[in-house]
Amino acid sequence: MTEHHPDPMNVTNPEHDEHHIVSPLQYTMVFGTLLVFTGVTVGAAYIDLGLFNPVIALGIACFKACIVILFFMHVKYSSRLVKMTVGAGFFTFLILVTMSLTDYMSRAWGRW
Amino acid sequence: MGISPVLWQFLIKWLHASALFPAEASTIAPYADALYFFLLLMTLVGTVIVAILLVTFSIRYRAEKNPVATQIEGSTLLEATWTIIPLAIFLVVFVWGALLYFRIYNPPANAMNIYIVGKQWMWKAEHPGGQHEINALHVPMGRPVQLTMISQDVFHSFSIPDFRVKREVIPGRYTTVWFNATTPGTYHIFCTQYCGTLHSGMIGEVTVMTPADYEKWTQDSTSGMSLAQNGERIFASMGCNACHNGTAAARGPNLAGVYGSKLQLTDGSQILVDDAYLREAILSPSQHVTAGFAPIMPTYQGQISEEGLIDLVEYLKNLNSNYRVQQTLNTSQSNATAPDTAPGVKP
Amino acid sequence: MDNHTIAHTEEHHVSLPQHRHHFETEEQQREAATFGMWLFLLTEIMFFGGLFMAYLLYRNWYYDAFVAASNTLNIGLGAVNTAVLIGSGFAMALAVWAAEVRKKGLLVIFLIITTLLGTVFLGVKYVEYKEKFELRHVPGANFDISRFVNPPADARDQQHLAPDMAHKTEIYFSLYFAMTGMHALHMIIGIGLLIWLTIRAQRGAFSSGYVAPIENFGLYWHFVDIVWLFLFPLLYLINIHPMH
Amino acid sequence: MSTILSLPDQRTATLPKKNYLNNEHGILSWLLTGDHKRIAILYLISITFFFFIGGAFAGLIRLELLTPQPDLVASDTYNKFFTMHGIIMIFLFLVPSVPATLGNFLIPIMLGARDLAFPKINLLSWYLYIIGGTLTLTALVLGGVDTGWTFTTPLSTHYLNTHVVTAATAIFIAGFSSIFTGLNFIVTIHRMRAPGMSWFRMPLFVWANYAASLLMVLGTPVLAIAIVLVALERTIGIGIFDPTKGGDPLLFQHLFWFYSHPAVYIMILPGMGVISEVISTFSRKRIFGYTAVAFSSVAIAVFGFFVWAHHMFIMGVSNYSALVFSLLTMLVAVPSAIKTFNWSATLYKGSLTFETPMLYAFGFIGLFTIGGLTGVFLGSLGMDIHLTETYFIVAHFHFVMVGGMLMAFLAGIHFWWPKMTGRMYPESLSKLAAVVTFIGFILTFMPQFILGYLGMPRRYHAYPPEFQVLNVLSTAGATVLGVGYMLPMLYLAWSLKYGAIAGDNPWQATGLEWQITSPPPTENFHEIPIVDYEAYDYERLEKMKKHEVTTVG
Repeated sequence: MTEHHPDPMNVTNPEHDEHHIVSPLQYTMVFGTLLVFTGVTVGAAYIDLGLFNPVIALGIACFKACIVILFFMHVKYSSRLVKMTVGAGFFTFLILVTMSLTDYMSRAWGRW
Repeated sequence: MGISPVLWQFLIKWLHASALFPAEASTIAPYADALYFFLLLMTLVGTVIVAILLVTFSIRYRAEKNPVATQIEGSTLLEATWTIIPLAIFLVVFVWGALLYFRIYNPPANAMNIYIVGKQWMWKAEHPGGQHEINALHVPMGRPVQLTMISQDVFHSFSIPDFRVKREVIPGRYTTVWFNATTPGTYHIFCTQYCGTLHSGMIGEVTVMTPADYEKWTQDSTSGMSLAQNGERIFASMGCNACHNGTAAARGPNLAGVYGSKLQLTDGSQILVDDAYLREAILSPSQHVTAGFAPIMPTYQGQISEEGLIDLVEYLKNLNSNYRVQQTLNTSQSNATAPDTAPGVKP
Repeated sequence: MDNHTIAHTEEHHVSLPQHRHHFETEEQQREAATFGMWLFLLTEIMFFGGLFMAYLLYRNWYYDAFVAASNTLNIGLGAVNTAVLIGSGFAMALAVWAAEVRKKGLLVIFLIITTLLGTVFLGVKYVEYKEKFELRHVPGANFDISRFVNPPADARDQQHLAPDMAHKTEIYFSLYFAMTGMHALHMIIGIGLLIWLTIRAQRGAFSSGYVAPIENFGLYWHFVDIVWLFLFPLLYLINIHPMH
Repeated sequence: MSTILSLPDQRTATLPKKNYLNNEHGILSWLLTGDHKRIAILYLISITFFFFIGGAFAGLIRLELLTPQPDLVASDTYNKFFTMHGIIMIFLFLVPSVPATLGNFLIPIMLGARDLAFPKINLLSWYLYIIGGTLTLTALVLGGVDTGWTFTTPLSTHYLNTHVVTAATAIFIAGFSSIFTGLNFIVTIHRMRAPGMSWFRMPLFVWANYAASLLMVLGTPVLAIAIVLVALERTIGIGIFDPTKGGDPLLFQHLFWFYSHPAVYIMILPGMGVISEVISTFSRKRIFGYTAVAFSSVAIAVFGFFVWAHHMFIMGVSNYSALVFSLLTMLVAVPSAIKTFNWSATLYKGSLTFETPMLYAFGFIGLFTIGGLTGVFLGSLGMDIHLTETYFIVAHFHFVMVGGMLMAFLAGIHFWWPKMTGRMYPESLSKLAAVVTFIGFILTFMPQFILGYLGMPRRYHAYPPEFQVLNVLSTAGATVLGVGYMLPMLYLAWSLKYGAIAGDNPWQATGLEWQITSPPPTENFHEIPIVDYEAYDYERLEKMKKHEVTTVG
């Protein structure tokens, strides 16, 4: 990937992004990994790991989501702006979850 | 002037009757008012500063006196000052407010408890001694009074402005607030959370009485049955004593003296048994199973009214021995096994 | 206005092959379209985010009910469905590639495959929903908890739930129908768009270098795929009791 | 009183032959337009229409509260009044007002672009707004909805049989209109600025709308899902918020206020943008601390997402989370203070003139300072216990929304009216309207602060007799305020036909929009300008006026 040197004068496309085409081979590899990990997540669910079951399930789901975002959705090859947008989206979702949990988790505190 | 004396007199009386500041009728009121006046001062100072800046600059630098403006980029020092100073003031206000909040929403241990049930468009007060009031509340002066409140339907909010206290009354969970009334008299009760058509009709009167008057009031307005006695009746009629009779072989945990203790649950967590826990355990028992017992208790969701639950909770709070439980159990069993008297034979 | 495109709420494309008058360069228009599409996907992330927040809360509050209810779901169907949707995503990615390398024939084929796999997914969902309606596991007046209080012999989960916890399974099914229903609704809208895009691709609208609509729809389709990638483990795989 | 208003010689001045208003004719050229300026005008008309409906309900509420007894209308009719007042004013007036009218019209021009990034989606946003508005009016005509604009569950889901689902769909659709406006602005600001216009050469109006757009895009969907879940719970019994089924009504509050607090920043930030432009123009000076004001806009947007539970302090959230949210609320108050002081400091060593926009701007600064500081009352936990859900809160948010946002909207309308229509409005009458509005506002909402501390609850149809004097004062103020808002309607409409020809730059301002003709041509710029100068460069403007360089447009 050519080294992008953001040039402020060219506002419309500061990173001189040339339109990178992802080859079908890469797509098939991603497709394969996604199927494999679906199998893994189902398999892992059958093993009783107590507290770690949801952690692993979510971990695998996040990993699969990242692959789809980076390769299928071309975010790996698009401008920093798009990458920041994706980050902002998930960051705001995390705010909603964590700040609401500060209420729900601390309700039992301070009783005694 | 053409205003007739009658109208003039009405205006005078009307203006005099108009309130401008609520009475300070509880121990917390002066503290709340102190914070209020500090905040008022802050607002006044802030507004005056901005007003002075606006007016002086407008006069000093109006176009006639200063036809050419000199461009100023800005000054980080000034930016820093009017970032840090407001932040400092706001943090002081934050700490002061937080202290007041924790005082109002953490009742003292020796507080006398009154249950409030909010229902669409009326307040029901349940005194442990058996007094039941609608849209009214009689409280003694000089004693901390804790209100344990719950709603039967929608969100309400119990507010006594003259005591500076307010707490949302929500369905499905007890919320508490406390106050210590200082001056006798009657004060407004408002429902401040919109709850439907007669939201503005859901008002009442708090009557603060001297301890002597309060004693007299409790005597002549009791319903004869204290909440705990009512609770005992429900405890028996619902068949709770069949399992919770305190004997060794009982299928339910022994409830005598359980209130206030720290209970070990089957999932290993420890929990303090308070009003809220007792109510939750009755309504959704499978989530509150005491260690060493099977989750066989049926749910009473929808079968006992909020008042019934309050009576049961009050009963369990005062249950120290299982003697009466076993007695009522024996009599009810003996009644069941006794043969019917043959018709025509007078008992 | 010389073109008569129907601006669709999901789709952000402009039909004129050459760039629109207000964009300086062709590159700027493509970049703006992708960035705009991602901003729209942001709103979708927050939209489903609210549902996931509700799921997170109630899973902690009523874990046993969630386990019992989740074990009534058919994991096989769920896994197959996930594979179908990943396949559909894969086909869509290839469609985007075909459009970029201007191969109209391949583009149309891949779009048709994506549509077919999408409809297969909805078909499987229909089967699962029908089973819920038969078992009366649909939240509402006649929600039936008897299956959880004393599970039938062939049930995978022999855990007897206390009646009050059994009632809480209605919360699980409320969330199940809210999340998978909202996801299915997005699939239906997606398939509607796919059919429309396939028709226009057949007419050669996207094989002359102008690929923004296909790319943007690809982003939308992959997003819907990602939502399912999270829904499947969270709804189907809660503490599975192996078949015995 | 000197003025910087310089109109061309009226005998010879004429409106430009070809501009965005007359280059196409017929109703379809308006209803199917892609031109951001025409969509802004469409929005302006529809927003004014809904503003006067919402204002009518406000008048009815104030009329009822003249007397302590519930004697004007039945209780549930009164509840429908304040619900409709809330829904129409917030979702159909305050959220879209400055962004959809002034923002739509000016942002492309200020950036040196020919149009927004997605013109068709911009038109779609207006249609969604109109569908949302008509659905709200259908709910009103069918019998109204009395849940309050907050749709508190379980009241809205199980205890009311009014048209909640219709109103919910209306807000859901109007929410998308706001999302698409925000989306359009973000893409345009990021990707369509004129060459050379770096982020710190953009006018502060654009910064403010950028921050508001972030909130629109990220916040509105959470309200959408909360509203959808309420509608589902009413229709098919999905019991997520139903306490009897084990649902948690507080979860609805979390989801609702997660949007509704950033929503108040969506409403105020564009107004702040307008005030930065007006203060700078009428003091002939660059805004003091440009970067501080720009960053405080973005800081408000970012912090805006962390503070929503200060609406729920007494609703039973845990004491510790109340601490967290109260602390963060104090932090979010600081950028507003920074902005207010920067505006005041801009006047220092300026050359001030007091045309109508400047009067509205001064009104804004005064009222917004009081409004903002009373917000700190409600942010501090102990005070919130006594003050929440009383008329103190009503006064606080009216000070910020009506005293702040509406004053800024009127300042913006009066400032850019010559640019949008090419016509000037009568100066003296508009100054009178500004002063009448200011006085009417103080008389209406100052007594409500006192009523609030007395504990008079919100949304009350009847109240104890001792509150009557303050309520009568407030109603009197409301009538003056009504007159104050009616006046601009009259003389602005009058100016369309009889107003003086404004010329390209009546206020001699520095923005790109003042370098093209007014009303501007459809394509804004014949060729895209190169912006190699700072934002508020009045010296460059003087130099240009000396050489009489022909304007860029």
